Parts: sequence; C-alpha cells; structure tokens
Amino acid sequence: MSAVLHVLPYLIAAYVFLIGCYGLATSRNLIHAVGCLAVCQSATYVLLLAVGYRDGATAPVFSDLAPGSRPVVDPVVQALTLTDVVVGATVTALLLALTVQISKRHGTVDPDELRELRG
Amino acid sequence: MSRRARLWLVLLGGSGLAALLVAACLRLPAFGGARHPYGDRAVAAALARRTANTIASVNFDQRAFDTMGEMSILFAAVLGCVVLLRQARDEHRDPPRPAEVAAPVRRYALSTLPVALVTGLYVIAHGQLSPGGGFQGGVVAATALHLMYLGADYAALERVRPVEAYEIADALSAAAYLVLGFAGVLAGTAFLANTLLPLGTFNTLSSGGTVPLLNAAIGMEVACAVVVLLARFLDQAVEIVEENVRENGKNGDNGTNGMDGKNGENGENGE
Amino acid sequence: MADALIVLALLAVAGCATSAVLNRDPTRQALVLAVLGTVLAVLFTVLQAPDVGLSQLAVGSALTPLLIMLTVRKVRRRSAAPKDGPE
Amino acid sequence: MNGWLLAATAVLAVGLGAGLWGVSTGPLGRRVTAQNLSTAMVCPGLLLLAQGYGRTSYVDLALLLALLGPVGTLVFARLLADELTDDPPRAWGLTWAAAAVGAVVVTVLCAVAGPGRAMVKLLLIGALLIGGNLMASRALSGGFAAVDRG
Amino acid sequence: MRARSALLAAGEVALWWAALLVFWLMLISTVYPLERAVGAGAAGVGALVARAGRRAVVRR
Repeated sequence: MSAVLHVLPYLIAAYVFLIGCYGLATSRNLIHAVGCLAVCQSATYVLLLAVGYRDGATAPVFSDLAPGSRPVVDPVVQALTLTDVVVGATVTALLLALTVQISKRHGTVDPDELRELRG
Repeated sequence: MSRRARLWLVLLGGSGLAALLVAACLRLPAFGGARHPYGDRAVAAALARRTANTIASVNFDQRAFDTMGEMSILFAAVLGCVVLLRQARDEHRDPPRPAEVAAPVRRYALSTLPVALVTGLYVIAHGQLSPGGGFQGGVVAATALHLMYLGADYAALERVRPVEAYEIADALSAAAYLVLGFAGVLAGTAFLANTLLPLGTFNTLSSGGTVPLLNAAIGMEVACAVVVLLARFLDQAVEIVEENVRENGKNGDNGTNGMDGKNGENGENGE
Repeated sequence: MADALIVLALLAVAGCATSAVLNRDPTRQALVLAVLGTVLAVLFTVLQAPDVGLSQLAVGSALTPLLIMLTVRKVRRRSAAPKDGPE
Repeated sequence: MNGWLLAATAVLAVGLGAGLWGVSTGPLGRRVTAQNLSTAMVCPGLLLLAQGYGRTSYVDLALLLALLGPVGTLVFARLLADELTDDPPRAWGLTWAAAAVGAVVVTVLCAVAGPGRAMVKLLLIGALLIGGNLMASRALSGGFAAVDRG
Repeated sequence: MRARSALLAAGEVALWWAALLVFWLMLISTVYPLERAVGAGAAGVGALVARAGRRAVVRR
C-alpha cells in the first residue's frame, strides 16, 4: 500500500495529462478540444500539489493554528497552482473566443472540415 | 493524413511520452516525503512578516513579481477576448424576449446574489489570514453578479452592470498593483518589496504590510476581468445577431428547433 | 485514513478526466467538467491545499461551465440557420 | 483512526461515485441531476473533512460550494432549458435524500461545535446548501418556462 | 408620495445592510474595530447591489 502510494499521485497526474492529450488529438469539435485542454491543465495542478505534500501535515494557514504546533505542507507549489487555476480559466475563455470567431468565419468548428476548407 | 494514420501516430507518440513520464515519476522524491526546503523557508519568512496565510505571503510578498506576471497574462487574455468578441460591422444587436423564470427560482437568485457577493468580498478581505485571497474572491464576486442573468434575464443584468465602468476599474486595479510596486522603489528599497508599511499585529486584517493592499488590487482586477469577459460572451451568445443568420432564422422557424443538427452529429461521429 | 482519502480522490479525478475526454458532445462535457472541478477541489482539500481548493471551486463549479455553455449556444445558433454567403 | 475522516470518506465515496457514474452516462436530464446531487453530497463531505483535520478555516470551502454549486446547476438549467422541457428531470426522492444527509451532518457538527459563532456559521452553510439544492432541482424541473435564445 | 418611496428604498437598503453585516460577523472568528468597519463597507456594497438587482427585475 505505502510503496504504491509513493508514486500513485504522480502516475495519476501523468495519466490525466495523457488522456487529455488523446482527447485533444482525436477531437472533432474545437469546444471539446478546449475542454480537453482544461483536463491537461488540471494534471499539472495534481502534479504540483503532489510534490508539495508531506505526510501527516496540514495547510500552512495560521489563522486557526499556532505556528509550529503541527507540520505543514509546502506553500510555494500551492501559490503557483492557485494563481494558475484562475489565469488558466481566462486563457480557456480566450480559446473559446477564438472558437467563436472561427465558427463565424468558416461556419464550422470541426478541425477536419477546417483543414478541407483551407484546401 | 487520414484519421486512422493520425490516430496511430498519436498512439505511438503518446506511448513514448507515457514511458518517459512513468520513468520520471519513479525517480521523483516519494510522495509525502518530509524534505521541503523551499516550503520551510517560505513559512519562516511569512511568519517573520506576520502574515498568517503563508500562501498569500508567497503570492503577494515573496513572489509578488511572479504574481504581476500572472496578472498581466490575465489582463492580456481578457483584452484578447474583448477584441475577438467585439461587435462586427455585419452584426447588430437584437435583444431577446424576457425569459419566464419560475417565481421561487427568481427569488432565490435575487436573495443569494448579495450573500454571494459579500462572501466574495469576505474571501478577498481575509486573503492574508484564512484560505482565500484576491484570485478566489474576485471570481466569486463576479459570478455572484451573474445570478441576475441566471435568475432573471440579460436585460436585468445589463441594468446593474455598466461594462465600461468595469473595464476602467480593471485597468485601474492593474495599475494600482504596479503603483504599489513602484512605491517600494521610491521609498528607497526594491520593486514590490514589502518594506513600505508597518507589519501590524499577527492575524489581523492590517497585518503583513503591503500584502492586504496587493491582495485587494488583485481581487478587484480579477472580479472586473471576469465580469468584462462574461459580458462579451453573453453579448455574443444572447444579443448579437449576424444579418444573414437573422433573416434566415426569422423566415423559417425561430432557429432553435434545428439546433441539435450539425454539431450534435459531429459529436456523435467522433465517438 | 488520510491515505485512503487521497487514493479515493485521486481515483475519482482519474475517472472524471477519462469521462470528460470521452464525452464528445460539448454540452455533456461541460457537465462532466463541472463535476471534475468539484472532485479536484476535494483532492486539493485532502492534499491540504484549501486555497487552491477554493480557487478550483470558484472557477470550476460555475465560471467554466458558463463559458462553455455560452460558446455552445453561440456556435449552435450560427450553424442552425442555413448560410447563404460565400464561406 | 479518525471517525470524522471515516465518515467523510463514506459520504465522499457515495457522492463522488454516484455523481461520476450519473454524469457520465444516460440521458441529459439524469446527467444534470447527477451534477446537482454531487455538489449536494460533496459539501457535507467537506464539512466533515474540516472537522476531521481539526481546521475551522477549511469550512470556507463548504461555504463556497454551498453558494456556487447551485449556481452551476442554474447555468445548466437555464442554458439547456429547451432540451430539458421534453423530459424534465424528476428526482425529488434523491434530492431530499441528499438534503437529509446535509441536514444530519450539519446538526451533528453543530452539536459538537456548541453554541457560538462557529455554530451559526455551520447553520448558515446548511441553510444555503439545502435551500440552494432544492431551488436548483426546482429550476431543473421546469424553472425556465420560456427562454428566447438564452 | 416621493418621500414615501424614498423612505421605503432606504428601509430596504438598511435591512439588507444589517442582515449582511450580521452574516459577515458570523463568518469571522474574532471581532475588532477594523473588522467591523470592513464588514460594514462590504455589507453596504451588498445592500446597494441587492436593491439595484431587485429594481432591475421589477422595472422591466
């Protein structure tokens, strides 16, 4: 159990990333592709937080905890992840705006049809 | 390249990547290990600056410059959306009929709106004390405003939300972050250095020097950015109609009945 | 006990991600992504990152689904009417 | 061994498992219901986690989910109103069951917290959660009678 | 009549303000003057938005 747990979170992060890439490559709809990209993004959050975890520790938030009374997990990776979650959402919005624009210009959001249109 | 050939190429590349990733995972430090040199130093530094939430301290003090980069990505992404989704010359606005919303749902939306807004402000204000901060609270406050659209209709949302004001506030709060950074330079230390204000009492709203101010600037920036972003998307989805699409839509039926047609089929083909 | 919670949350994330990729219709994918946001928030909580969990809840439960659904609506409304202009 | 974490594991396993299965398969109406009920089950789970880890500040997560989970369901109820009118989802039994789980968890945690500010906060979260989910279910079963383009 | 409607509006805002201030004070763990001031400000914003939202829906 313990030996498996030592790599399981990393493996899950790798799996989530790969399945997102698979969806991205086989997608027939750009909106679906943007959703798959969001899945890929979440893999990076899982990986970062898994790196920062410490067994038996708690969050480094001292509003209801005396400093030093309990071991705490790594705050640096949490700060990186936290900003990226919100910024990632606006980047998703930008990609969705591009999708709307493509559908206006070409009348389709299927990448294969778009390739045919280009000639 | 045919679909089949492309799928094989993806599987080939993907399995190679998978092998590399698994090999890398096996060599990473074990999950849950006790050695976190950066984390321990960050906690010590946060406590020295009397910031109760270490994550806020990392974001707005120790790595405030990095957060400025994130903020500019956010700003640029919103700017890109505004440009991409603006009303084109061959488009015009056609306000939809008011939606009929069941009375209890509307009452729920109208009474939850202020509660959610105040919760968002609470999350922003207590960013340097308890879990939360400008990024999270800003999104909550902006989402709360859109209960007007969900529980009533788009016209009602437009009455309480002048988009231009939010665009200006977005730019102002981004500027406020930079000004706070340069204030450090003028005071004789470094850009975004947390030496400007007294550190205050640990675990109160005024503790942590410039952390609460930067936090509030980010909160306002994120809230306004999300409102502007959703305003553009709602304009496109609800109000803006292209000339030829509108005519065809009005000649036939109202266009919504056929809407499962094309994309639905594309979706099914892909499975 | 904490380990069991982490394993549970990790498996839920993996299952949810698989489902989000395999549901090819954007509407249904948006529904799965909304649940994925909640599941990720639970995982972040058991990994002792409540700040990130809050971030994920704020973004994943309402904002991302709203953006995707509005895009779906716009794109469908466009392709619902026959087009006569040159493409 | 921590009884609170055990209870949280049970609630989350049931909520996430059923929610995941419901949202991935079946007709649209069932998927939307599953999305609504997964938030209704995860919120008590988060409250139990906060108690199990001994951190009162984690309660904010449950507060946010109780507020924003129903908002997410309202998004789908509103923008899928056309699709849902043919086959309005009716799962009042499950909805009340999830509400009962929330009520039981909040009551037990209130009893442990004792009178004070923390107890009022828990009660507020419980009220927002149960009210929100009942309203979201109401919105799904014909809450938006006529929606023109959104 | 105008005075009456103005009074009603002020009453509505004041009621929301008080309710939201109590809500804020229940969310926090320790109360001190700065916390009260910030809470009062946030509750004020919430109360004004609540009133504006209700009017926007009724007026259509």
